[in-house]
Amino acid sequence: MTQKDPKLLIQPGPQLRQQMTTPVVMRDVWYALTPATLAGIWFFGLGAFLVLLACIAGAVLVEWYFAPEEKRGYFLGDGTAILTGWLLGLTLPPALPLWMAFLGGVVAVGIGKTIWGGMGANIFNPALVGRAFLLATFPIAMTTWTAPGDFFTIPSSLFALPLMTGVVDTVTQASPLGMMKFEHIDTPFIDLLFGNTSGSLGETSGLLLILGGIYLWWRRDLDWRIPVGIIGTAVIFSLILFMVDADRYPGPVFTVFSGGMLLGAIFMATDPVTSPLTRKGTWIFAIGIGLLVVLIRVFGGFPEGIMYAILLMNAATPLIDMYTQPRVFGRELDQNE
Amino acid sequence: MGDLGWIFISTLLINNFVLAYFLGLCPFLGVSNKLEVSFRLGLATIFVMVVTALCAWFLNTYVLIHAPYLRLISFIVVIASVVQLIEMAIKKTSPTLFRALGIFLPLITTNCAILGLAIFATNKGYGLWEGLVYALGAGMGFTLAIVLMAGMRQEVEKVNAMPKLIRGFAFNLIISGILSMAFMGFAGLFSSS
Amino acid sequence: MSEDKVEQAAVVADEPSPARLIGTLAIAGLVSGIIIIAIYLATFETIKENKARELREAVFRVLPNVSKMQKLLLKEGKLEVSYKEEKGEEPIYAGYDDNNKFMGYAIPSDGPGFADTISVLYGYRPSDRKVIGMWILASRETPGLGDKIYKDAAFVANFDDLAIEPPIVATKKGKSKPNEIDAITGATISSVAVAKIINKGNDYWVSRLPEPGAEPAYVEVETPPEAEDAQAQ
Amino acid sequence: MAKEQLAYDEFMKGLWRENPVFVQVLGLCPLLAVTNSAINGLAMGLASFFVLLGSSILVSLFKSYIPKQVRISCFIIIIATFVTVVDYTLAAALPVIHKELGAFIPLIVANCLILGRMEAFASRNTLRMSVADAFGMGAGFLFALVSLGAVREILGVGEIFGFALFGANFEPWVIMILPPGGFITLGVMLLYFNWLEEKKNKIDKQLATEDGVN
Amino acid sequence: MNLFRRLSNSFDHGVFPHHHKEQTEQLAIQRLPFGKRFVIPLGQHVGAPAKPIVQAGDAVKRGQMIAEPGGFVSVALHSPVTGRVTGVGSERYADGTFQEAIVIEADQYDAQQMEVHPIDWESLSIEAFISEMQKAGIVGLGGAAFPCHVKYAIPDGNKIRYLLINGAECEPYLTNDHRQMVEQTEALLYGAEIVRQKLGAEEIVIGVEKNKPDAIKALQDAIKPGQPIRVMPLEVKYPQGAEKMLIKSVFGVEVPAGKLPRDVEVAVNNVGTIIAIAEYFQTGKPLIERVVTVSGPGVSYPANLIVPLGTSIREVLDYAGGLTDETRQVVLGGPMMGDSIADLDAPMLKGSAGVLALTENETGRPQEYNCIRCGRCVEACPYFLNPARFARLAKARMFEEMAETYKVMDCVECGCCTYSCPSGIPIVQHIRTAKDHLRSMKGKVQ
Repeated sequence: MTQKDPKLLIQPGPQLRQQMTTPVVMRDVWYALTPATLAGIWFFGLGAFLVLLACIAGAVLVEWYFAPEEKRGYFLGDGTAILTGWLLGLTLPPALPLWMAFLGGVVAVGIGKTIWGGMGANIFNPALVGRAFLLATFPIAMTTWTAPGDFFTIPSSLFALPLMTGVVDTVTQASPLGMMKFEHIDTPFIDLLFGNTSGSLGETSGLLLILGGIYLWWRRDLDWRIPVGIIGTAVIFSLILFMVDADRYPGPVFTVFSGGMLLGAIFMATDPVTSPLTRKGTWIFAIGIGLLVVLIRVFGGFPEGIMYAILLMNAATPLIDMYTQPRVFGRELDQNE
Repeated sequence: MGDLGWIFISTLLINNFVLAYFLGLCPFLGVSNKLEVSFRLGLATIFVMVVTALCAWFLNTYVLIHAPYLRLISFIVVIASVVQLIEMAIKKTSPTLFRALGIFLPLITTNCAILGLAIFATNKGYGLWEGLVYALGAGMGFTLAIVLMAGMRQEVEKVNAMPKLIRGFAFNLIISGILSMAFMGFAGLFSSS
Repeated sequence: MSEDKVEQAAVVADEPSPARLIGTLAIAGLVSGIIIIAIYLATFETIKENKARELREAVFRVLPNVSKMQKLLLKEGKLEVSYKEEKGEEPIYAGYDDNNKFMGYAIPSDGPGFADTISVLYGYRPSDRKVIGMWILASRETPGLGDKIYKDAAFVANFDDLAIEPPIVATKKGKSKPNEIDAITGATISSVAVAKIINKGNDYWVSRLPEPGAEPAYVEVETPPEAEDAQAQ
Repeated sequence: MAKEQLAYDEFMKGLWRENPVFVQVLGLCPLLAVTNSAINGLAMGLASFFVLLGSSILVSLFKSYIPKQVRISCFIIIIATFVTVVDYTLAAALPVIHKELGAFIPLIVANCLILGRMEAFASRNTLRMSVADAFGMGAGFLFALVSLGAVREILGVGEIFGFALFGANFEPWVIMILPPGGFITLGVMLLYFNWLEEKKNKIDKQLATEDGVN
Repeated sequence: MNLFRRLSNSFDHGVFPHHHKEQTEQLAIQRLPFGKRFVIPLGQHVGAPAKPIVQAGDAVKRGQMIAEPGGFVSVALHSPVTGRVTGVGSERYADGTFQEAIVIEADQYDAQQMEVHPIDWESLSIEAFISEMQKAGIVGLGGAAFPCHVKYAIPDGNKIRYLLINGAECEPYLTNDHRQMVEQTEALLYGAEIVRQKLGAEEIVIGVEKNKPDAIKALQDAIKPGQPIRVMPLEVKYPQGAEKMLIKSVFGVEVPAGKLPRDVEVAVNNVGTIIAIAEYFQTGKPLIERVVTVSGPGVSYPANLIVPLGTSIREVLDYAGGLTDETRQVVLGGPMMGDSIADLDAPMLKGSAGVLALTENETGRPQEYNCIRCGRCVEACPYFLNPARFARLAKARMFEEMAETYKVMDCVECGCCTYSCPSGIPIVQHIRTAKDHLRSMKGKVQ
């Protein structure tokens, strides 16, 4: 008489779920990246698109190869490998030989993610691990920037044979950051805003990156504290320096809109896996990045510091998390506050 | 940036003993699984390094100038004995401090970072103050690296998602590699301004 | 870590007489001392020669047309010729041609580079206040990039004829003034560092050097036999 | 004959089965610091080999005369002596290499591999076995140094022992010569050894079950 | 940030699920016809099970006590119908387990009327009042079924200043409290006054979420000037109705961990409970029926019903038009904290506030992905715990650390974390595993 109704499902509560799922979040990031990516391709030509594809191919291949066989569809389904490759591609110079871009994708996912145990387990942002690896490995190719040029011209350096140097045959031009750092030449703000400067293929258009960020914020996929904290800190720090010596140090507007600042602050530092969980931790994380960026840019040896700043703060994230545990409801402030 | 300041920043960040010179890898890879222990080991290392710098300066100035061939052996013997003496003194005077640092002191003495510190400081021709700052930077750099490492390892062990094959030294080395890559960002710090 | 364990084990074992312990250590120390002194004495000359040759090569590299050199030390504001090693010395070297004519100073200087301290030896001719050569003694600059400061002949050639006033500047736009050097693309920091290190050396030395013409003369004491070898190179 | 076999076993143990680097993960400081080229690795390996062999012989000869309490101190003195010998010899004979290896020659003293072998093997075994062990461990360390140095040199400079491999257009992987490259390369090599080990264990297990032994 | 919270009368964190109350919030409460067979589990409240005082074959009257309290933390049970006890034995419970229960067959020829015996509450001492409550079988009707009299047994030294009436009803779908506030306003105020006077409280506060404007208005209209009652509109947010959250929202006070509301001089009761108390003292009717919301997309005719306790869930659903074909799951209680029902023939209990039929749309679980540390659960947890860390530690079976460093035992399993997790990780389940493990370890140590 008392029999379980066969069609009824038994599952523990809560029964309701919000609609957002991880793959949806990843897709949202794709959409948010699209405008800046298209702008990059528009400015730097089809070659940029090929570089991007090579990165994604490397990333996806590793993800696929190392995923346990029965879980392959699932591993790829979350869309993070493509995203990693994509983000990596956006940080590369548009004339980078394709084999290097591919290698970057392989390293990004292989060392940045797979060995840690897959999505969610890594400490460092995979795309930035890939980029740091490439920058340390091929320092010249990674700092050879080409000027925006004809859409259909593909630099021949792209097709260098594996292990071989690519000879850049298009017009090279120092990036705004390099010009500022080594020659103290300012780049017009309008160019920085729309992206008509040399630089990594996805980082040049400040405006479109901010639009993407706003979209993500609106979709609640992005912790606004991180970009706001990073950019705010960088602005304050660089403003102080700028007031001390305006000839020597770049102004806050230049600091924010040049180089990978916006790409890093909006899309890389906000990677939830590698940023702290708690609100307070998030602020510490963001301020740390902001300080390190300006420190490295202004006083360090590299024109750009956002990548290193994020990686260093990634390394500190477990510690930040440990020491910014929220105070449990109804408990006295017994520790760490 | 003054010279002393640069020596400090340089050993702390740019030429970090662990991440750029591969010194002190045994404790760095071996003891970094617990944050608390790592931190205390780091403190003890700072302490021993400063003592080492003092010893090395003393030896260099008063002894080795006459007998350079005794450098290696006197570094080892003198540093080990001085640390041993200090350990006894701490044990007597401050049990709290001894509990915090004590068990690490003899361990650290045989660590290549200590010997390396003495030898590098000598090779660079550092004087007393430079040597002390160098030791402080090196010790703090070691602490920074091992604390970051321990934090990451604790986190990663919690996730428990790593393939079994990669656990242990191979993995720790690769994390160290990435950390070392991140520290490359400090290269050239304050040298251009 | 294994030592620790052993020490603990040792405490447990029964104790031989202290005299025996000290005796053993003393014997070990004695034997070790004898061996060390023996090898030191055996290799001392060669090592010294190696070092001297290395130095000579570097000096000859930065001072063109030089065949002889001697070490100079600043003593009470005066440059004096020196032959032996002295504590805390900061020597420079004077180079002379075959006719014992003074050709220039080789000045060592160091400073922070991209990775670690860069040690530079550069040739300086006081008569026209010019740097006439540069060589890197030690550096840990990035292979393939920063190490071009000594691997890139074009960069090194920058220093063959370089005015020191106003202070040397590294530029990326191509050399246009006598005090400018061309920075290496991609290794600007290292290039700037070299320029700064030379400036630092000049700041210290130029005011302390004697008037042109009043340089210490070459003192023929004991010509090292390798001088000819070096010259041949 | 049996003795020969044992000594050979000790040798192979050090060279491969219990390779001090790839299996026991000892002596990493000198290993990583100097292996940016195969030749440096070779020099360092030979230096360590010599120190290990010399100290092993001495320790195993005098083991019965050294009281337990001062054992470690004696070992260190012996090792430091040999290191000093190596240091001066290299400086005299091969100044270029000595300059490359720099401060890492004296640091052989702090190599836990050497002290560890003294403590664990030489002070407890006959001269013959100790020599075999030192040969094995030294060769194993040498092997690790040279292979790591070779990998890093091939990728980092495109050369092996100074011979160019890939022609003029080779793009060097600079990271391989830098510290991170050392860490990562060794990590990957250890991974490879783990993988070999696992595979071997699997095969052994299979064989064991097939034979019905164990 | 805290300033905003203060202004909006709410606690920190929490989640905002769609409330889904539109199906039933305008429907007047109806009475469910009496069925045939009633199952009264003995342990349907928190505490010791009741002890049966009837045997198979006994005739019972509606409202007659059939089981007496099994201890202080226990209450009496009463027959919901006039009829005959057919047995005392093991019966299946909604979650699929078996429990001791009294089974009563309704007398089909009885009118099921009860005589009215008002009770003079004003003359009762507090002790007598408490024992009356226990005799009446009154437990918290919000879902936990915690015996009311235990709450009112204030130890010496504690004082109650506020009686807080919980009309938040933060669980989606449920509207039973809402309808009762609208339709039984007078009873509510009457019951509140009884409890206030007995506890010696100074003021009554009724906390109502702002999505029930008609209830707020009805209450405000009914409050006479000078009465020490006020209505507090609250932000619509889950878990607003959790006792400690409600106190935080209304008074801005955090109840310390491990303490009870009475430690901050507050007593909290659900709207339904207060009305049950009022009815008991007005008519002598013990707790034999309750208002239940039958709702969800799987029900043809959603309704708010007065359901005699012990009625089978199937009968309740049948009255509401039966389940549609799309129904995948039936939940007893609210969708956040309620449980899936394994057996539709299981009885309705004192704590069953709702019967919800959910379809694939609501119950579909996203595929479980690895935690991406997005922090949504941390942002959601009203207890400021770190659910992401719990899930991680529980998977690594590091339960001790969960308890010591991260205070897992403070979790009330409100489900906010699981609700908010985009990776579909059943965090609450992990937490339950950990808590079970820790409890069993603790038991072993002792």
